[in-house]
Amino acid sequence: MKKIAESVKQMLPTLTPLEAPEGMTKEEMTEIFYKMSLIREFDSSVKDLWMAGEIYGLAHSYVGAEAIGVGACMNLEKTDFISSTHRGHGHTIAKGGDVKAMMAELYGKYEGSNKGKGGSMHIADIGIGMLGATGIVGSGMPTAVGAALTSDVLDNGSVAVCFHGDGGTNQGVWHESMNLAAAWNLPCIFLTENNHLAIKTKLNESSKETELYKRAIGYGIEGIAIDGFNVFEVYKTMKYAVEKARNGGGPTLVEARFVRILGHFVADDQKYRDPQEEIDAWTADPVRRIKEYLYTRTDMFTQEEVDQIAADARAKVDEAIEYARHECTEPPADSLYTDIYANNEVIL
Amino acid sequence: MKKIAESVKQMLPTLTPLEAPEGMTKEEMTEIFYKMSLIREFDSSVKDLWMAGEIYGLAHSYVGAEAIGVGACMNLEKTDFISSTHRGHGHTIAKGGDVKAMMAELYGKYEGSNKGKGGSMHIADIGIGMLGATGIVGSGMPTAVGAALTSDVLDNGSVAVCFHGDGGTNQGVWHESMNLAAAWNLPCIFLTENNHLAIKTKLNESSKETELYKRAIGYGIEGIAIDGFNVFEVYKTMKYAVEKARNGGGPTLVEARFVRILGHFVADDQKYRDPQEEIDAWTADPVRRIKEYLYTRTDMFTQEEVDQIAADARAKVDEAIEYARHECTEPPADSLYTDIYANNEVIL
Amino acid sequence: MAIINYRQALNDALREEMTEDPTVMIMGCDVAPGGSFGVTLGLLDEFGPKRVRSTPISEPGFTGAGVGAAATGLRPIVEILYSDWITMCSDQIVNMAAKMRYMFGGKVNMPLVIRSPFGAGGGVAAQHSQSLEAWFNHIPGLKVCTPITPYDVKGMLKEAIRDNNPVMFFEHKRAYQLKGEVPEGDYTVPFGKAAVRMEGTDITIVTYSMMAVYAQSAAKKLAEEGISCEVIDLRSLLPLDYDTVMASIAKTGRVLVVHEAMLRGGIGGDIIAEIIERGFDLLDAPPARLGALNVPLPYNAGLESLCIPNEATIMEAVKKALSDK
Amino acid sequence: MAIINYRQALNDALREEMTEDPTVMIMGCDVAPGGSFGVTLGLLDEFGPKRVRSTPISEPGFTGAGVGAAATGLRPIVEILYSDWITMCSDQIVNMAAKMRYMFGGKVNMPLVIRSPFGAGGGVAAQHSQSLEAWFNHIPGLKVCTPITPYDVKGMLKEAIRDNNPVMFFEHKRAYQLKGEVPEGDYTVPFGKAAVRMEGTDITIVTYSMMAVYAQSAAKKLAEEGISCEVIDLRSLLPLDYDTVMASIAKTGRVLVVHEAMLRGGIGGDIIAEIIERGFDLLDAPPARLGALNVPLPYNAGLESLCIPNEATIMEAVKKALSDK
Ligand SMILES: Cc1ncc(C[n+]2csc(CCOP(=O)(O)OP(=O)(O)O)c2C)c(N)n1
Ligand SMILES: Cc1ncc(C[n+]2csc(CCOP(=O)(O)OP(=O)(O)O)c2C)c(N)n1
Ligand SMILES: [Mg+2]
Ligand SMILES: [Mg+2]
Repeated sequence: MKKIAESVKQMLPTLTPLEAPEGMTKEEMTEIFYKMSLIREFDSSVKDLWMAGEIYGLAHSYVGAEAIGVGACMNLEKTDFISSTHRGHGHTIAKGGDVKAMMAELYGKYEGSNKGKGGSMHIADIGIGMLGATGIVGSGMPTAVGAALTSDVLDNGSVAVCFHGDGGTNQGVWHESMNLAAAWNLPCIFLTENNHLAIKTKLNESSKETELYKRAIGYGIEGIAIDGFNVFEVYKTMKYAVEKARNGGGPTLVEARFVRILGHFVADDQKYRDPQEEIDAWTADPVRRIKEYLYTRTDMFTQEEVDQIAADARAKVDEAIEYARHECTEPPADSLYTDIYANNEVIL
Repeated sequence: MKKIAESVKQMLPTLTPLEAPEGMTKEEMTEIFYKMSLIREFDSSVKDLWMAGEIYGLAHSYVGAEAIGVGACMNLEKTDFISSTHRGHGHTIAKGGDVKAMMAELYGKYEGSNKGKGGSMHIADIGIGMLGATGIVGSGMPTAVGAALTSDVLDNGSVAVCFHGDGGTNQGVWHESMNLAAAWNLPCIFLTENNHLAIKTKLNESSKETELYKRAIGYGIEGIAIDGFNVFEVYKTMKYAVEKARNGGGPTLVEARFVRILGHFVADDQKYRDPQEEIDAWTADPVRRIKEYLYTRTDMFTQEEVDQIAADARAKVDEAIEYARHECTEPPADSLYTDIYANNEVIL
Repeated sequence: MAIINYRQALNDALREEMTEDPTVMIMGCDVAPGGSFGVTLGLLDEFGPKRVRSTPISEPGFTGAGVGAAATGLRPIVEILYSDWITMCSDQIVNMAAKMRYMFGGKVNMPLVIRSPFGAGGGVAAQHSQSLEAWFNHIPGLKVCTPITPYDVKGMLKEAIRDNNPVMFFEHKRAYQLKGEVPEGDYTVPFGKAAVRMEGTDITIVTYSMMAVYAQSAAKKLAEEGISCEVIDLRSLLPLDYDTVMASIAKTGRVLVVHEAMLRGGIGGDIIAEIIERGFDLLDAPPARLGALNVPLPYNAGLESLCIPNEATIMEAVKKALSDK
Repeated sequence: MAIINYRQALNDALREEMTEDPTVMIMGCDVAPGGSFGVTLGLLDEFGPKRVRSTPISEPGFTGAGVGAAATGLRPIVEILYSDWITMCSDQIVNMAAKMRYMFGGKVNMPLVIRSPFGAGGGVAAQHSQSLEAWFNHIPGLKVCTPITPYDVKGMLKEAIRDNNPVMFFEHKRAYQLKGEVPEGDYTVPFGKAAVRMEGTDITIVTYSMMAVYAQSAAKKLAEEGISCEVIDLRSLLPLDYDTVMASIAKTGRVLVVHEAMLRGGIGGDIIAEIIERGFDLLDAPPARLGALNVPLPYNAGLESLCIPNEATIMEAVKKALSDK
């Protein structure tokens, strides 16, 4: 296995070795690696396509965070919910989203998941419980609390996961969401994607206490810090938190620590950052970590098999690009006024 | 000394015996007791006057919280700032406000501290660093942070105290204010007046963790819980926190615990509450506690002296009522458009 | 028909809808023990603590929870105790509730009701007196209504609860004691249908909420002076029933728009501009408007009363609008 | 005179004011390294971390800190990165900054500037494209401005910083590269004085911000067709220079109000109602308005472009307003 840079180890004292959960099947591992690869390929392409001018607006990449979205969502049913951030592609894919519809959306096409009306920052798939990306930091947090409230009122057993960044934890609604979910003992898990940056602002510039899981104490709930580059650790921790929530144990705050590898948005050149940081961070690449693990540390996979899974993911994304480019259509002008109100009621 | 009811002791495990700080002078003790009595008399009268229809709008009484406002503000200079809540009379008096101007304000008079434009919920006295009551829970919190920011930028050595209720700690701006002050190491002290109620909602209904001082952990600052019925304890704790802030030590969260004795607002009949709670709470009456302490536990005061101080406070309030009733005038109609903009610029 | 008050009508609407539909729930500060205005009295006992929830003081948080709940199968009703404080949670209303359906390509439902008392009076001063409905009329995706009779408030709250769109439901805080006839049994009052409260021929007064009450008493007095006013209570502002407004103007040739919100930036300007676009030629005189003075509401009772339109100032404005006749 | 761009003009204004007055400071997300639009580049080095502060992502908190700082002796400038998000901190702006002086009987100062990029374009969709200036025009106690030339943006930002009232300072997010002449040395551009950008005789176009740019190009094309437009750039919306507007209408007899904000609830209605009140008799035709469609802004570039007024739709609206001539 490649070695993780010392500087990353210092930044992330939570870094832990990969170790598959006991009894995890080959299928499950395949799904994990496939989805992580799909996110990696999807968002790598999105960056290129944006630079090439095929995709526009603001797009934020989930590259580097794949272990978190996938490790978390592997524990969720289709009837469970997640709320998202400005970085929603990875969450959508992890929750089972269709990359063709997603790519079509980024191309602004009518066949897109949002009919071309949302784009990257609002990518959504309500049918599978993905409650939508939002471009306003914090705004999606109470959405998850609301989904958990629905579960509580209807007693339908579903749980909600609130994805958010470290920067997002400074929003007032984060506090209100945490407190509300705790006070009402709702089945809501708060998952902080702590990449130690909010655009150009470092975590320790915006928060005196950078061990964010400690904030859980103030709400009387459990807080856990984990290695966000380690998909199995995310999986295990979230399995615990999800089961707890499903069994009436209320919310948990999980702080998944990692390092932002790429820029804040797809065209960010990160000039404000020490270039070595990015180079070092790649050594902890979560996709490479799981990939190498599968064929070196389990006896379930050959290297060829693993390469094939990665290739399948790549092919899937290529197919999605082809689809978006050539098989989809521009939204008709008269779709402008639909979807504002239910049943396409139009109020001029 | 009268005995404090067992039920109150159970509600308030922080209840501590009164003990004057070493070296506190008779003048200081006199000021403490006088100001506490002034608040008590002022707000007792406000209730009566409201019921009699002389004062209107919404008014909230500080009765029962006197030890907190006075114990805190005794540590402040005129150049220090406080931000307030909907319960601002006590804060204003504690900071040195003029009860005549205050009473005139409640009567809506032009001679009032706010020219009759603010009333109880907006009572203010910027000249002595009282940054105004606000009727919106939470809205005044960042005001204190801003005052501390001014101190930091101008390096003028002043500190700011942010008064707020237990209910108020669930507002998003509370979290943002705490985090901001901590991240920027501002000279701002957060003082939670924890009376365990927010209108009719009990603290444990709106927060799972009711030990509110623990929330400080999440911001990397010190949190301290104290007996809010004990003026000396408030004084000593705030002295520590104020000195720390003035010396560059940043914010502290002080949770002063007590029990709301009267209703939420002056006409609240508290039918939703066990009447015994109010009766029991009176046994811990902070004004009586300090009063009895002064003539039984120090050898500085005779009972007559103490009674005289209380009588002076009463007389001062009576004078204020007379003033408001008979010596003040209604605001002229043309004052309607003044004070909207600086220099009485009018934009129609 | 029973005579009940506005508060009771609201309470009945909530009770009936909660009885009919187990996905309806309500939350807000102190709503479990009945709410600060008593609108939710008794609901806790009947429907239990899961569906009748007092919230922490966290307006953005619980409004946002309402958004999330509405997106996932509930029909939440969120109470914001004074409409001035909607400023705290307007991100959730404007950027989430109103836009989610559109941003997500029509694939989410948003049956959310925001109930909020508005209007001035009683010396509660600048932070407890505002009427900010114009803000929300500016936001596509929302519906906005302001019913003022017990009949309307009951029927329209039911309509709002059953609507699959986010509805801003503004109750007038001085109206809770207003009495009126309310039929037994289920009925709804649709959005976008104004009520002609009084028929007249000289001028059309377009108004809503408490000003509709004042406009009627002004109109009665004006009738004694021989001036015949048609009083239109809009009831819902978004959608707004321009058909009824224009039909009336076709008859009267003159119009006065009255609202309690401050004049500048109130919806009066918008309504006048729309009237002009739809029927400039119908007008025999410049369309006029009356609103609150552009002043933060003062505490002093005398000053306060100068700010808000009342029977007398409405009569004056009508006469001015007719002065060239 | 030097030719500089809008961004540089803003940067210069900040630098000059911070140099002159040690109580001026600026804060907002990422402003220390220069801000997302580069407006604050270089200020950190020059004025240090106490006066140039990147904030946590806490819009209500840091806006409120601005309020408190303004009340206690600073002249803070708060940046809200996209004006759509002012919905998060509007309580602090509307209920605190705007009302404090009045509620406190005139005894507090509020020299606070809220800088916020607004306007649509570039596929940033429904939560990054709104123009909500009408909300703030509704609130007494605030000033609201929308300068669009480098000259104006520099002079007006200086004016805003020196003003003792809270000022909503809306920058157009597609204007940062716009170039124009800016003199050396100190100058300010006052609030409440509109600029007549082009003189004309057939119709008055009242507009502001980016639409003032489009209106001028539309007017140039219309001139080729023999239609003479007077283009008024309001620059400040509160106060609003009705003297200049009415003087122009006295000459042209017709008016078209154009804004990028959505039509319903935009300030167009308000302006038209005010024009009618001030000079109905000056009008030879119904006053007209043009704004964005009442739609949450879609991502798709084609749909997006249908929503916002542009040169072509302005020309069309002018012709329609002149159609009876
Ligand atoms: C309310 C709000 N303020 C500011 C922004 C601008 N912004 C977009 S993403 C971002 C950083 C978010 O940081 P974090 O939550 O840590 O997520 P990350 O980008 O690191 O994944 C900021 C400040 C925003 N979108 N919304
Ligand atoms: C934003 C907002 N929400 C709700 C209210 C209504 N309200 C006024 S005081 C109050 C309770 C405040 O409780 P707490 O902060 O504990 O202060 P206390 O009254 O107990 O002193 C509430 C809910 C308000 N004024 N502002
Ligand atoms: Mg981050
Ligand atoms: Mg309390």
